[in-house]
Amino acid sequence: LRRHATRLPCPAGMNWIETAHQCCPQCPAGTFLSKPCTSPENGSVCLACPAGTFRTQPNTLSECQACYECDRQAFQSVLSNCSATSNVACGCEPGHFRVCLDKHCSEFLCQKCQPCTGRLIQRPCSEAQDTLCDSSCKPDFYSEGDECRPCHKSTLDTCGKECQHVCGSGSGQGS
Amino acid sequence: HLPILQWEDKRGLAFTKNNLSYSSNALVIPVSGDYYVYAQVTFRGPTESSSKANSVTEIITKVTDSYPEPTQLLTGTKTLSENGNGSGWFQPIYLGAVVSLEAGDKLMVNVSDIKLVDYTKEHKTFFGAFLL
Amino acid sequence: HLPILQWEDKRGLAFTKNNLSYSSNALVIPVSGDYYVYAQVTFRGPTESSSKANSVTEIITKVTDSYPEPTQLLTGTKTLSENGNGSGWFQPIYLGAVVSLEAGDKLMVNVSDIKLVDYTKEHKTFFGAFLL
Amino acid sequence: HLPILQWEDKRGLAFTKNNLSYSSNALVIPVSGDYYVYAQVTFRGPTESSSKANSVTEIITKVTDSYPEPTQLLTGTKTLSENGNGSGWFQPIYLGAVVSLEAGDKLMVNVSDIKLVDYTKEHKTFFGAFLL
Repeated sequence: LRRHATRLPCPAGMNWIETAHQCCPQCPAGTFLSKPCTSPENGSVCLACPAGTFRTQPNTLSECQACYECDRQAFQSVLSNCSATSNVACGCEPGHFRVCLDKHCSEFLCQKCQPCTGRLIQRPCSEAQDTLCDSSCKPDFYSEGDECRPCHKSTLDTCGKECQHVCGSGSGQGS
Repeated sequence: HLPILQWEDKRGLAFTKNNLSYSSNALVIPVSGDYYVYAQVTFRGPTESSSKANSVTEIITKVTDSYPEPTQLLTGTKTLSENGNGSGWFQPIYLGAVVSLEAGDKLMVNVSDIKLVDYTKEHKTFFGAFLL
Repeated sequence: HLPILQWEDKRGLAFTKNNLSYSSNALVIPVSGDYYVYAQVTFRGPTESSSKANSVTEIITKVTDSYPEPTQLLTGTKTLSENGNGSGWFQPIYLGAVVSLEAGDKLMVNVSDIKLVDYTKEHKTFFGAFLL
Repeated sequence: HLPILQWEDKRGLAFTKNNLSYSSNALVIPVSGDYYVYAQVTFRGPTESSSKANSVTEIITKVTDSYPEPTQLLTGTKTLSENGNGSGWFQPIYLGAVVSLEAGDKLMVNVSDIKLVDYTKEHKTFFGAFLL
């Protein structure tokens, strides 16, 4: 015969407690099991999760999980603080967007939005994705490499072909 | 949740001792206590099917009857710089630490992308635990 | 000396057992003997204030009453390649080995730049030891 | 086979205990059993004589009387991205796992290129084992 009670499947809302060799009621979310029940009829002793810890689900664990922290130094912002029943939720500071490190985006970096200097903005930067810049330059800007540079009257005769083409032809207009 | 790695537990260097058993992709803890748990995953790419990963992640996770959600015990995350230039890359991630476990707890290894795991040689990707 | 990391020793996965205690940023050795000492630090950047680091270093150090200078026990140092292109990067460094320690010795973890340490999740940066 | 590393087994932090002995570049196993075996090698470059390596490899190998060929127990292999731009680079590789060993078995560490190993500081490159 086994020296101690075999592990029986527990009814709903109860978990097997190895040390007590019986099923005990689960502690509600936001608490942890401080002392197991002495018999299934009487309750488990549950204590509130200490500050800085949480449990989102009913449980019979002996401690709560430590809250994550938002990476303020790496441009993350707090969307919702940690509570006894929920972990902290982090996003990106304004001017930054998320670069996900896995398909579920459970881990992400906050990257600076690109400024679209000299271009029109096709789609503004958001939490989920970078700014989408127009492929062509704005009026009074000419393209050089993959940048758009402002036209300058003073350098018109010395600047390159593209610059002269764009800035020269437009010089009569409202500059 | 991230995909779970499967392990060879019989052939070659693999073995389960002190009645640590292996079932449905998890090491099953026989006796409550403090265990040193460790795992190395060697990632490699590019592979035909793998999207251009910019990072790889390995997580040792615990599943327990006393809580409906898995708990992340140890995590290694590394961004990939070699990946940009299209040539082949290798990246091992090793994790190991002491954790308190209960009898019946299950330990698993999750990875960011199973297609990037080098499973070809048992001495490059491995997983284990021992009771202190 | 390089800055010393501070550790959470009560909440979540943290715990001190076999009267290994934690005080003023150090694990205090209760009994002389051989210990397996380990630590992982996950570094990440760029951050607002961090200078453009081109490498990261983690050192497990011992301070003992019998010698005025700290002793470097284990060191992991890695140059950063992803740092150049301004995009975010992650770099975990794991260290672990057996060392002979005396009762009263203190173990600490020093890092090259505290601002580059990812302190946000307990399973990414951790530190511990056990008596053999 | 890849070149074998030589180790300092007397001075500084090095020590051999529980009659684990060191001879001709190998740790010699005194008693059959399960051992946690570990090693870290810090690689660094470029060096005058080293060819332009694009990866580094560390292998913990077992030699046993019962089999003529060495067995690869643990392997860490990493491609180098920083190496392209000619500036100095560092790359630590840590390996550790439980292996079943017989009395008389020998453990060694092989590396892809000895000239790339940073042997200057004992806390950067180390090798050891302990009986469970």
